[in-house]
Amino acid sequence: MTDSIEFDLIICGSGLAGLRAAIEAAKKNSKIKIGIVSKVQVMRSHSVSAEGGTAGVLFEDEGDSIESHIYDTVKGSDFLADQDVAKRLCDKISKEIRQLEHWGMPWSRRNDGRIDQRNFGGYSFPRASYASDKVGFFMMQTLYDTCQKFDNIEYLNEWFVTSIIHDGYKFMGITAIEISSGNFYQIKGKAMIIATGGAGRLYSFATYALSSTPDGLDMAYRAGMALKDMEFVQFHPTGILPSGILITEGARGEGGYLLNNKGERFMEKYAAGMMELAPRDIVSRAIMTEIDEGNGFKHETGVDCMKLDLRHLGDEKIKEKLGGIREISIKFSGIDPAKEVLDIRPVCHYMMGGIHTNIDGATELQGVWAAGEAACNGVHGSNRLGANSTSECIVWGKITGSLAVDYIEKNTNSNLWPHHLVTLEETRIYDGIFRGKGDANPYEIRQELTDTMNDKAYVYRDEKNLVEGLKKVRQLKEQTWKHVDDSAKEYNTNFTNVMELDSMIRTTEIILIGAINRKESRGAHARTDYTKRDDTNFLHHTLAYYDPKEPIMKTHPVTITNYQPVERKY
Amino acid sequence: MSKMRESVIMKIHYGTALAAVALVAVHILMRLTLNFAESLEYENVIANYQFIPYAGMLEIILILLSIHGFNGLRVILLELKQGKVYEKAVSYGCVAAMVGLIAYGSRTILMVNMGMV
Amino acid sequence: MAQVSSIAEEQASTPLSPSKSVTLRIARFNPEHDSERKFMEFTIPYKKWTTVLDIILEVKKYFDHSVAVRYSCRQATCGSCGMKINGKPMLACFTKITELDSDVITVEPMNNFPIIRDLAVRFERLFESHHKIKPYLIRDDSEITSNEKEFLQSPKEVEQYIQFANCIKCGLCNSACPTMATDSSFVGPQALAQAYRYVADSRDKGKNSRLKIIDESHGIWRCHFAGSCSQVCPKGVDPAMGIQLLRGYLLGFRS
Amino acid sequence: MEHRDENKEGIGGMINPRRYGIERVAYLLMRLSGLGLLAYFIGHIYETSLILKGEVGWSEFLELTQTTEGHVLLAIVIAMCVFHTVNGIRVMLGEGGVGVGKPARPDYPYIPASQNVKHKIGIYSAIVLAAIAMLYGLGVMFGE
Ligand SMILES: Cc1cc2nc3c(=O)[nH]c(=O)nc-3n(C[C@H](O)[C@H](O)[C@H](O)COP(=O)(O)OP(=O)(O)OC[C@H]3O[C@@H](n4cnc5c(N)ncnc54)[C@H](O)[C@@H]3O)c2cc1C
Ligand code: HEM
Ligand code: SF4
Ligand code: F3S
Ligand code: FES
Repeated sequence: MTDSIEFDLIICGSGLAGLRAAIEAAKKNSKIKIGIVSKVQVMRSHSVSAEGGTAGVLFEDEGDSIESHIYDTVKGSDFLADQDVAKRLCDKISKEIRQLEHWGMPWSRRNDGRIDQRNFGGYSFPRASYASDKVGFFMMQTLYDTCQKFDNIEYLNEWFVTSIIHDGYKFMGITAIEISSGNFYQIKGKAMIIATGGAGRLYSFATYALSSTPDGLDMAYRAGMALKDMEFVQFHPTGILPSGILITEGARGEGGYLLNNKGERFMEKYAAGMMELAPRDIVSRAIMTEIDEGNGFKHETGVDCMKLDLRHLGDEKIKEKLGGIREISIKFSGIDPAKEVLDIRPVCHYMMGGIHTNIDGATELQGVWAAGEAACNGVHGSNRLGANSTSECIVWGKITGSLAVDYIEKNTNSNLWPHHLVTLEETRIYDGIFRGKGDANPYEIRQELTDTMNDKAYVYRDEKNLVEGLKKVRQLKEQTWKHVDDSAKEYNTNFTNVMELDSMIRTTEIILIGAINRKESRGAHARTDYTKRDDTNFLHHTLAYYDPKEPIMKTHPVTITNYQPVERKY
Repeated sequence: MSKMRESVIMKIHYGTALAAVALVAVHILMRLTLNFAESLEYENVIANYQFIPYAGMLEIILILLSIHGFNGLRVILLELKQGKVYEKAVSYGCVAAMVGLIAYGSRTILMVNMGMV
Repeated sequence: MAQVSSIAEEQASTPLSPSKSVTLRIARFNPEHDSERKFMEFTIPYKKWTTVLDIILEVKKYFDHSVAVRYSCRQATCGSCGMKINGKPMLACFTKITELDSDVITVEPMNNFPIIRDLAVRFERLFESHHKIKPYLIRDDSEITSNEKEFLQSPKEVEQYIQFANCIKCGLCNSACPTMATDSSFVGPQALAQAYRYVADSRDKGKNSRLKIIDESHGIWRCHFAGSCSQVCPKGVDPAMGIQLLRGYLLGFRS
Repeated sequence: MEHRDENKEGIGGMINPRRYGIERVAYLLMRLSGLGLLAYFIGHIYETSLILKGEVGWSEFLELTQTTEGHVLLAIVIAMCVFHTVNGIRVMLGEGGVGVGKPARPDYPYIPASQNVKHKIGIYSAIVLAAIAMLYGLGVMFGE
């Protein structure tokens, strides 16, 4: 018999979204048992890497307005955002930023003691609250520490969730492996919040933590939920070479320049109004266009790049507001940004797509919510504005935490536990993967897969490359990589790595098919063979449903309330 | 002692150390006022002991350093190994040794002082 | 298109420029099966930016999939990859081969943490100690009401605690501390520094309750200002400073 | 709870003075000198009690201490005493939060303010003073 554990609320993922949800649920009802299940230890989640800021209107008395935040978000999304959802984000986040402050968040302050805000790309007002350039780290710390106030939260650190168990229409539980012991468990629960974050490690050049793989997306997908808008992958303009670690947009928010090999601030050609602070899709495209036109540089690794100049900000300002990236660039690239320019290049940074949810974060399966980067409630459309993601995690973490408690209070789990599904899952992972056989090295397959994504589905895309990419992915899929050479049970990350690869292959297929189908250029999805946005044929979300052979693709309407799509100029 | 707050114990530890600095200085200087060997001659030593303020000082040094030294030992032992029984034993053991040493030293001071040699 | 040159952040198999090699010795030990620790040796090429984590993962990918090691962010913010590198606790992702100045790199699990397997260790005790010192603002009005503004705090006041808030819970300090080497009950520099982080926050009102928690026989007094914690801390937290300032309250030097 | 091997570094790790700079040497010397002084102190209380045996007993004991070994031992005690006292005052100040630096935004490369020159000077002067006192003591004892 499989070992069994029971919670009322299961939160999968311990990033910003998961922790915020846990706090809300624990606060709302101290009687329910909450389990945070995460494949990394709580404070190791990818969210700690977020650097630049959290967007929210704090200075209405000084001219900012929520209306403006909503419009910037919608315009930034290239009008694919659901506008009611964007409104919800902008309405709720200001209070949340102050709530974090009340819990101990060390926001950077103005001299008058109020929370300071900085410029960020695509906003018409300096609207990103920040804490030096470690905003995600400090937010995570604040949430983790606040979680310590509650006795009804339990942490299953380093538990790898493998599947969602349901009876066809209602959530019942999950299956998971405790990595330290290697034991397989069924965890029963009344409700679940999926907060498994983004999957940027589908690309070999990415700002993401090495643990950011699409396991969460894939488990929802396999359980019958749709993945939405997966073709929209954000490339951040400034990933530092050679590591791909992020140089925050805050660096440009504080006044940094982008330079080409003629020494020009080339953004003038592409977005004269906002220059370096145009939204990320536009800046990344501009960089790649410049490189294609021969205006780029070659990094010593042989890779094309562009330069980011922060020297004029001065040593003191860099230390005060950009201490983290100063550390990163000195350590990993040997460059002090106060003295030299940095080599940067667009880098995989965010997935606009995710598990299809409604405005409340509810998925199509009763009892399951999704929040944070794993979810796609439509708030970011085809291009997320910087600093809007941590905001999203907080807002929907709170909303889903609260709704899940309401649901738990009203519902009792009376249905019979579907043992056969657990057995099926056990067979899938132990017979299909753990005890599998083959010659292909799964790590080499992963490398090839992520290199393929880098090559074929980067900033600029076209039919030929995307189709080739898909072909390659399917070739890789057929190879015999489904085996685990490490036979021990304890801390077997070889096992989890192969399971990650399994979900990566399925997810890349969805991204590529979505990208092939979307014959237009919108936001982060820029096609050289269809360079214009096409609102007549493509003003809709993409949905992908699971089928063992190939994803079933559907579309979903965009909610438009106040703002009709217009041409996007910055 | 095991029921005392750790901060109280450690304040005593520091306090005894500070007080001892001054008194030990006097004690050693006394050895050096005469020449060193002379100061240790039997008559001189006896005379010292029978000089009440000096004997009093010796007694105080004895108490201070016993407290300080055995508490120091207790600290080291507590850090070396843990466990309820062991820690109790260390605490009471150190108090006992401390009391023992003070008693033994006081006996010398008292008897010499009262001329019982 | 010029953009196709892929970048081998997850390490390409063909190096672009001729590079030097280093011998990596990895401690292997699975307490459930093995009776003693063994070392495995690998020779790995490296470049000037290659980190110790890079070469360990290189081994995991191409030579021996079963190496057990914890990692995530690879940029020194998640605190996963603490281990003993050439005898001292360090973050593998924050230590470049070139900095070590040695042809042989020996990696072992951090001391003072129970070993799960190979380089991966258990953190339960560190998390529990952190929990114990009440690491959150203590005051009655910390839940916000509808239109309330933030608690004001000047940049100077932020400076009083921000350095301690940089702790990534990597545990290197606990691994270096001499008291931790023998005392399984000591709260440890990580938690003590966090106690100070909250005490020093102008918004906090929980000083007395926190001081009470750490004032016990395996509390703050078991720190002897050896300073090793601060020397190994990768984030400039300087726990030794925080601990002594905190003790200043208990000794009456500060109020 | 089941017993788990904590992989503690143990006494060897605690006393190893080679890895973490002079501060760790001071830590070790402080412990050793404390224990040494305690041992001497106990011995000292015992030896002085011999005076109760009258002049003969006292002189026998005095003769014992007048040997070379006795002198060297005493010299070491002097050194321990001076080091322990001077370093003890430094440690007491440090542990009360004096001279350990001010909290400030850390800038990479991080240099811990608590490991500062003031304390290093304190440690070195404790060692130097201990050495001087020891030499002086040896001079006095062997000089006769
Ligand atoms: C370098 C970088 C900088 C960024 N900077 C900013 C910024 O300045 N402002 C901003 O707004 N946004 C920023 N973002 C985006 C933002 O950080 C992320 O979108 C956000 O942190 C995602 O949080 P999350 O809670 O959704 O998920 P994550 O923090 O990614 O957490 C995912 C969690 O899911 C768990 N998990 C995953 N799979 C499994 C499984 N199979 N079983 C169990 N658990 C699992 C993981 O362990 C982890 O705990 C940045 C992103 C990057 C990459
Ligand atoms: C007279 C001057 C003295 C001063 C200023 C002094 C000061 C100190 C201080 C501050 C400590 C604490 C160290 C720490 O926290 O790490 C200490 C520890 C100790 N002292 Fe003393 N002391 C003195 C004399 C003595 C004497 C004479 C003895 C022996 C009887 C002694 C025995 C010890 C012991 C055993 C320790 C514990 C060692 C440790 O924990 O490191 N001390 N002393
Ligand atoms: S104080 Fe420094 S060494 Fe200790 S856990 Fe925190 S970051 Fe790591
Ligand atoms: S190393 Fe340990 S002894 Fe104190 S100063 Fe740091 S906690
Ligand atoms: S991998 Fe995150 S700190 Fe090293």
